[in-house]
Amino acid sequence: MNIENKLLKLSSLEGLVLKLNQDGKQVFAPVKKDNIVNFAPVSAFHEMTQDYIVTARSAKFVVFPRVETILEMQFSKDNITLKDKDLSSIPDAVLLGTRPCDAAGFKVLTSIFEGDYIDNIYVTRLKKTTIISISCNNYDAKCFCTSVNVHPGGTAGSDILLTRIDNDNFLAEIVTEKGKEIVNKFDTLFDIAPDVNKDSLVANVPVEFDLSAILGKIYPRFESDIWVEQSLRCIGCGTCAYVCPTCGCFDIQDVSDGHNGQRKRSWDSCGFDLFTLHSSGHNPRNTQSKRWRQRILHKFVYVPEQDNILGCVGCGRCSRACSVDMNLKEHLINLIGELTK
Amino acid sequence: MNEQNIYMPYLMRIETVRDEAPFVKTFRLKFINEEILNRFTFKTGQFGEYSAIGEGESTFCIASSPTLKGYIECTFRQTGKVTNALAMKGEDDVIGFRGPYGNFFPIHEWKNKNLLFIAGGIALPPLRSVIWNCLDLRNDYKDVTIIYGAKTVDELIYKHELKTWDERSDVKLVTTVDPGNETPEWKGKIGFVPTVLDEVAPSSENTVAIVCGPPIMIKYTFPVLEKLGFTSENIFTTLENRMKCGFGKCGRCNVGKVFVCKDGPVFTYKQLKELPQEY
Amino acid sequence: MDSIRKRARELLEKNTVKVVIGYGVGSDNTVRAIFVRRPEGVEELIFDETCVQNLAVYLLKNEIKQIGKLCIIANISALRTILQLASEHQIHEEELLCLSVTPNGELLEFTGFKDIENYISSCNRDLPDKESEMIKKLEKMSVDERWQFWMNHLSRCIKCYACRSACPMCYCTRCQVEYNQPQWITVEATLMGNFEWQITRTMHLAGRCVNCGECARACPEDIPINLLNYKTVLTVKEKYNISAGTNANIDSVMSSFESDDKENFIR
Amino acid sequence: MSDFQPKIVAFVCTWCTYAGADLAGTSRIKYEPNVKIIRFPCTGRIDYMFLIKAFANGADGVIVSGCHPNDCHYVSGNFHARRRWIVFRELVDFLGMDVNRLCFSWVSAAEGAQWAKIVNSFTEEIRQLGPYKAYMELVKKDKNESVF
Amino acid sequence: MEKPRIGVYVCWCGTNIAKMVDVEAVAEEIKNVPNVVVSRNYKYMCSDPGQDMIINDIKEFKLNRIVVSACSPRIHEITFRKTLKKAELNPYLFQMANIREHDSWVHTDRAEATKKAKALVTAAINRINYHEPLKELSVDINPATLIIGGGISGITAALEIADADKKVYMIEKSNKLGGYTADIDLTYPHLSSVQQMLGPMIERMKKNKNIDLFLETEIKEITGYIGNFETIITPKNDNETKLSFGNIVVSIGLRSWDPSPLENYGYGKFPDVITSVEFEKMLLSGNIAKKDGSIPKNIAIIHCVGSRNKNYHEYCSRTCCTVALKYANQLRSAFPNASIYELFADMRTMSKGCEELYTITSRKKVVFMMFDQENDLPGIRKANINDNCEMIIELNEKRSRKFVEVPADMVILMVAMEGREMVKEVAQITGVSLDGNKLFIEKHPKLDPVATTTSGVYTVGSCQGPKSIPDSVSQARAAVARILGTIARGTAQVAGTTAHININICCGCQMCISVCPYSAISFDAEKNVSVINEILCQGCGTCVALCRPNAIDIWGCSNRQMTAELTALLLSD
Amino acid sequence: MIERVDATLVNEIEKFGKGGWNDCFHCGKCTAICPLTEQEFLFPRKSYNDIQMGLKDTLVSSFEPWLCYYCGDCSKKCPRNANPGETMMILRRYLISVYDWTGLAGLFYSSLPALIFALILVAISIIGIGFIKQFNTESIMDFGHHFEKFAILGVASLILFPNIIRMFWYTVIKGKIKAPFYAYIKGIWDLILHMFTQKNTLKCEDNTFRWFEHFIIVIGYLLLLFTTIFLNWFSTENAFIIWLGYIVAGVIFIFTFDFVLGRIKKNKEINKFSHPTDWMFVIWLFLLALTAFIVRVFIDTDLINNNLWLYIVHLIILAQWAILIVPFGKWTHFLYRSFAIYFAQIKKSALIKNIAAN
Repeated sequence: MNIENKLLKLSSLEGLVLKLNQDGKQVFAPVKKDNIVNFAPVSAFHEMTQDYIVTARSAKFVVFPRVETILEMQFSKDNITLKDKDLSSIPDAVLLGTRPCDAAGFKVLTSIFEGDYIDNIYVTRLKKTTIISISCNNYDAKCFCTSVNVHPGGTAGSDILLTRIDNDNFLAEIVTEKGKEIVNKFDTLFDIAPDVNKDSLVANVPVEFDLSAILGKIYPRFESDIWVEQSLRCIGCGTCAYVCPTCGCFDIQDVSDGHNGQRKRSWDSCGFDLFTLHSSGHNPRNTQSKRWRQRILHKFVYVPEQDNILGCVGCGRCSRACSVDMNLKEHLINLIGELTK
Repeated sequence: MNEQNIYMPYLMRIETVRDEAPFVKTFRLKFINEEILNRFTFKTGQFGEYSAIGEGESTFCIASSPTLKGYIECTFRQTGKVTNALAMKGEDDVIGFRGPYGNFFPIHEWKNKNLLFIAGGIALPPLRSVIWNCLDLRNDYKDVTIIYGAKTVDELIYKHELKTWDERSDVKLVTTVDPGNETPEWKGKIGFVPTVLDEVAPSSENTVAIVCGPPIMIKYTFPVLEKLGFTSENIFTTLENRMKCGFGKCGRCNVGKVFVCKDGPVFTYKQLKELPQEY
Repeated sequence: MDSIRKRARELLEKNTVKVVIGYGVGSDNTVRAIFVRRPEGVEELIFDETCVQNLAVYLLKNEIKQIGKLCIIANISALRTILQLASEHQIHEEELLCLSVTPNGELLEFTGFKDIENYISSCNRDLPDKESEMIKKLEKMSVDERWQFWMNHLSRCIKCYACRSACPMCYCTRCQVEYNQPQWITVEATLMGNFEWQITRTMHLAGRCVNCGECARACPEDIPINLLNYKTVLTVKEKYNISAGTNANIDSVMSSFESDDKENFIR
Repeated sequence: MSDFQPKIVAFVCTWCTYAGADLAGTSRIKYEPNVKIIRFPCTGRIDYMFLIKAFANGADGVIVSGCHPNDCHYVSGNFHARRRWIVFRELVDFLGMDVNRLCFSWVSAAEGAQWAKIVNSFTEEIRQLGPYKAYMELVKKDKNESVF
Repeated sequence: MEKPRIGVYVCWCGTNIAKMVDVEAVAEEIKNVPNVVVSRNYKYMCSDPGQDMIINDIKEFKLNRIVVSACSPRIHEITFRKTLKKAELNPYLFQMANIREHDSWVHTDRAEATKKAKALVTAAINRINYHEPLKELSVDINPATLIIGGGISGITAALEIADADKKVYMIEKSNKLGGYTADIDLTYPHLSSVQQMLGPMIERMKKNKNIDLFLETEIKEITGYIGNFETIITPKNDNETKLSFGNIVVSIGLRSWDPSPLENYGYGKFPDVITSVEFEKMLLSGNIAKKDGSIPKNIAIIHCVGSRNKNYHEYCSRTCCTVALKYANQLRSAFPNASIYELFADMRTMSKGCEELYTITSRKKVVFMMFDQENDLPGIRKANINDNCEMIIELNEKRSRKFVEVPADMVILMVAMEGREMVKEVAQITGVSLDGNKLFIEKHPKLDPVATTTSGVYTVGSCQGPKSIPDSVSQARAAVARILGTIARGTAQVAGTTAHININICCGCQMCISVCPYSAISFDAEKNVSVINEILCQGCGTCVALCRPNAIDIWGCSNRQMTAELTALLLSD
Repeated sequence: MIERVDATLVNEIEKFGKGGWNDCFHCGKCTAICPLTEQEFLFPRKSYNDIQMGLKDTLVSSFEPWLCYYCGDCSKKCPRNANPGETMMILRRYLISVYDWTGLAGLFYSSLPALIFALILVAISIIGIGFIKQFNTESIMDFGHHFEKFAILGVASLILFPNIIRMFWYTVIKGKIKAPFYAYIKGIWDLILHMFTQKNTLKCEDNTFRWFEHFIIVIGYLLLLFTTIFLNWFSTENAFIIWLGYIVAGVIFIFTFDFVLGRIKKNKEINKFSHPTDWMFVIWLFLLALTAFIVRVFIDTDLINNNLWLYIVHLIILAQWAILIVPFGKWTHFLYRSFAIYFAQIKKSALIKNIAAN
């Protein structure tokens, strides 16, 4: 559909959050708590913070929770009954305040969870979630979205994209039918859009590197020493994957008390050495450098080749969360240096 | 495939349990749901996710031939939580199964060729499926040679079938155990599989080699085969990486660009050569 | 700073060590660990009061160990870690060389664990004031308040295990959270799983924690998990008068005992 | 509250407390049926994880009991256990768990009456404290994790 | 691992259990627990028909796990394990639920007791799912035996083994054989000469070719395990010798306690306050006299000096009362007109002929007086000139509640027996535990009093607890019977319930090594992992709980089993 | 002053009979079953303790031996056959010798020859007196009558009274009994009651008949004394008195005969151990009654003049009785026991007072 522009007043956002909540949708918005900004359920707009570049953790948990029961089981002495996930129990949600990079991240996740085998749980969750992003008017040193073809005012992945025009007004771009539904439902809150130059309203995130210098060029350097060099500092925790908006790797575990049980899917990280450990004890990715390589290659080689979409949206969360300063942007620039040698 | 939930296993009832070797068992499984039972097909080389429900899922190949209808078989070794839980199951117990997943051996392409199967240890099950499949279509193929080795005599699996193959005149079976582990009654070869292969291998002429075994065996077998004149596209193997989902989502079984679960597990040596050493 | 660079250069030039693990300037003017393998790289080395990371965490990393003999620029936490690791037979005297700088800028070079022990015995090993106060504050709370406090914090835990990875004492080949027969610790990052994980982490570090605070620093969710470790540090100090990382040759607190260990709760 | 029947599990060593409980039996000393014993070779064997798992599985109280100091069948198991208990108890207290629900004791093979006394008094104490709701909530939240 | 097929047997124990537990209801409900194939109840499971029922069911229903819900496993676990063995089932595939001692006998509400029984049985069933067949290790036995300590028990053991034509190495710390026995004049209760008895034994010891005697020798370390011990000794004036042996007899005895700390008795202060050991030597020399050479007219014997005393030794030294009676007898023969006083706390004259000795002695005008060992010990002071004696013992006589003075010229203190100075070292070397009294702990106080928790090591004689000569000798012979038995079999079985290490997980921190009281864990430097010697391991599991990555687990009490039991216990509640 | 233990005291006590004190190991059974033992007077065990430890002062100040009536239950039940009943008897003998200022009691108890010698001496003296009186029936009988009076008076005043005083000294004074004066007055009734009825014997089990026998003998004995001395039985013509004398003498001699028979048969615990003096007491009493009876028969048949020897025999027995047995022999039990009960009563009130005061 064609993108439709509307005007949304800041004051209307208060009403919008209230109405969305009344409508039975759970609204998630960035909330500042203990000095960290993260998405959390809000019942009123003022609970949402305005002071953030991006949230610490990505918004992916709304469609890809860190733990998700995928089916349930019941045991009797001689029988086992499996109970399918009740998709209708998945609540409607609204993500308010995602950044364009976050929204773009959902595209990557979707490319993983769809494909030949469609993960209905993810798909349903995403279908039931309306993403109302807000364009960036600021950025920090860890941001590099523009370098990976994501724009601080990009609409990809969002249902509605808000861009701040001035203190009181947002430009609302209605990107999808889902967004349209919201607008139709609460049309009193939206006004006719003024004619503005959106590009001048969003942050001018500098392009730090040439993506084309990377794309299609890393794989031949699979055995390069650079992976060891870059990852020496890495301590192998899973933080980067857990905060990343595009990381979709997961683990499946059963939990049972002998009478009832659940099969649960939970986040996993390719940074852990157990991730690929065979039961025989053999481990194809037995060192941190191999795991680091996997991470980079997954984002910049495998996902692009398989799903025709770049696996990184340049939000810089991994670099911010890393306790040992594994700065992805810096590493990519460094990698380009190596590739062009 | 279940349209609703790709993670939902079929329930299967264990028909028989057979002890193959210490800690190795074979289950014969039958779908409880008649409809699925009738509908279910697979090709040799494919695998599935077997679940000890309440404990978790584990990945093994389907070890029986697709020519056998009404049931599938799987063979596994007790190593972890799930396999231990499976080992505690017995006849009439219910387990879960998802699958079949992955690609398969192109046995129709091997028509009128000699077949050389090389397996080591617990890696015989995937080849067993192919072997029986090919033996059921025996007339399509020429010489069939099976080289199978294990660390010890005790650890050789499918002992009963090894005997059957040994007794068949249209199959040449060579079994071997690691030096020093032979028993006084042992009549087979003594030595590592690549070495024995070097000794007994048939001509590479018009021959397809199908290799399956632990990474170390594979590593030493490929050069021997190449030395014997096998071209890399005539060498097949099946890989096994750690998997959780079975369909390319959980993100751990990839070898470079390819997912073992979706693009594998069957690869030719030629394909493998193009892949990084991540298996 | 210069003295460190100079000595590091010497060591690398003479091939006495293969790599110097030290501090360098990271992104956004932060400090990060760097690994200097060529003499000319020493210019990147820095050392000042902002260098708080416990670099000893890298001592047991295989890919670093493989490089060859190590030299580590160690702050007090790292020195204590080295002693504690030595007492647990994880590192050996001949495998590494330690450099450090005293608060008044004097270069220290430790060739043996004994040297480190001597130096450490004269150093302040107390907990940071902020944390000490927080512990006191928590202790004054009612049980329910404490419970609420921790549940609030732990509800955020995403089980990324950054605390584990950042901790130089968490070197186990296989962590207990990955032990699944039985499943000791609930896998997923839910309240109970997080609670169990933190108990386990703290119990396993009891008597071994050198209060470097890396765990809390690494936590992407800013959970003050170091307080748990500090609490056990205090307990161990109070009950057994032992502080970890002061002696390279003693049995760990939890693997030793005194027949008159004081307690007053056992009926 | 007085109707509340607490679930209490006791981790005991086989040489002292288990035998002591046996003696209580042979002496026909009556006590409350709430406490159920799990036998370990030694208190040194009792991993703190068992205590946590007991609460996770719905215990309202936990008793850990073994040989008096110096009486360990295995020389020093109880001393090691004691060190562990001291730290563990301080830690879970700091985490806001109710340490009154943890009872550590020494009961020798000759102290049948002492065992009965501990069971009765601890059961009564737990009865006064009521069900361990705080931990139960933790478990419940775990079972029905939030939809997101 | 196979599918568990569990047979559950709920015992009535006559009315012992059935009165308080609805046994039939328990057995019925248990049928619903997964993997339970057979669930029965029966009057007496431990009876022959009961056991036969299990055996038949194992055969008929192909059971591979058995749960018996009855009395304490401390009573019948062994019985039923043997039953399983008879049915050719691994005896470790068995678990007992104690619904008698821990249930029916201690509860009064039948409904509650039944509920508890169900929980206990369910827990046992859930646990047994994870039982594994355990192997009892078999080790070859070196027929030589090492005996530490050449007292009467050591000598007896040595001669007995040597007479069976097996090699004996006898290590004695002092320069002579006989230990304390060699210093004794007459035995009680029959007052026969010790020297006539001991002399020929020592002669035989010296002459016997099977016995290698090492006097003035101490042992520093013993390595190995049952059947295969080794040590290196350095005898005086001799070269280092390496000894290999299969069994160890520890017979280091006890030493007499120095009563100086009990100042009220003035030992060391008054010349004629002497210990029983000193007096025995006096008897042996045939000259009973005061230090000044004169004959004592008033002789007091004080019992329980340092024995049965909370501050020193809480245990009873067992022989001293009778020895004191013997002294009174010998004194009466020596001095028909002397006044003899025995001050005792409790007169304990067990054993054959000893009570009779007490009667006989009391007829010999020996004055018996009782003191309060707990609160009010007698005290000795110097007498005045007109007292007509050397010392006055002030005594609060317990029976008459009278404060009296006892005149004395000589006071004999019946001192306690305590562990020798090197007992801790010996305990450590041999891997045997000591109790709080520094006495060696036996494997089972009733059923296995000479064996220890370390297989192949036996403690005999006083070092296991104060003993008379006949008791020491019986113990020595009992131990020898056991040793010769193992030698004759040629192999020994070691219990299967040991710890084991997953070397893939072990991180080499070596903490387990420092907690193991049996030195059963060693470090494999090459693989950087700890290794457990299953023969030395006694299965206490302290290392298991300590191991952070859970690399160590223990057969028979694994984390899996215990968690299964715990979960079921709580969930079925 | 702290009491000194003395291992030699038993040698002293042993002279009064072989008691089983060495065998006693203080199980306390005797005390537990004794019907007469009380909180304040735990015998026989307490006495055993005193003997064994040689606590002479305690022993001579104790009343316990006198409170025992020798029912023999304790001896029957004693697990060590230490014979407590007899020991109490021995102690009574020992105490008599302690109370006796002449020392003769001790001598006679401990030396049978001395006793026989004394008996012979008395017999010779009587024969001698007969000789002096030229065997004149009248004067000898007259002498006999007066002798009786003076002997009783003499023995009572010179020996028995001082000995009671000595008993008081040892027990009350040295025993440090401080009782209020009214206790002494109050106790007198008990003194008389117990002296004549020995009613405590009834507390012993199955002892009613023995008490009855004993009571009859005491009454008979006192009546005989009364009839012979004050009613001058041998010299009266009053038929009532004569018949009273006959009956009394007959009763005594029948009952004493039963006693002697009992000692010969030894069928009761009390009879198992008989000291010579025990024999003497019953035999002499028996003979006393028998000879008195016969003498009166001879008087009534006027044969006495021709058979004066008979009276002399009676007189010899009477003299031996009065001079030896009454002051130094078992007769004294009658007196000491009554006083012991009297003093014990006083001691009890003293204790009660003490307790109240504290």
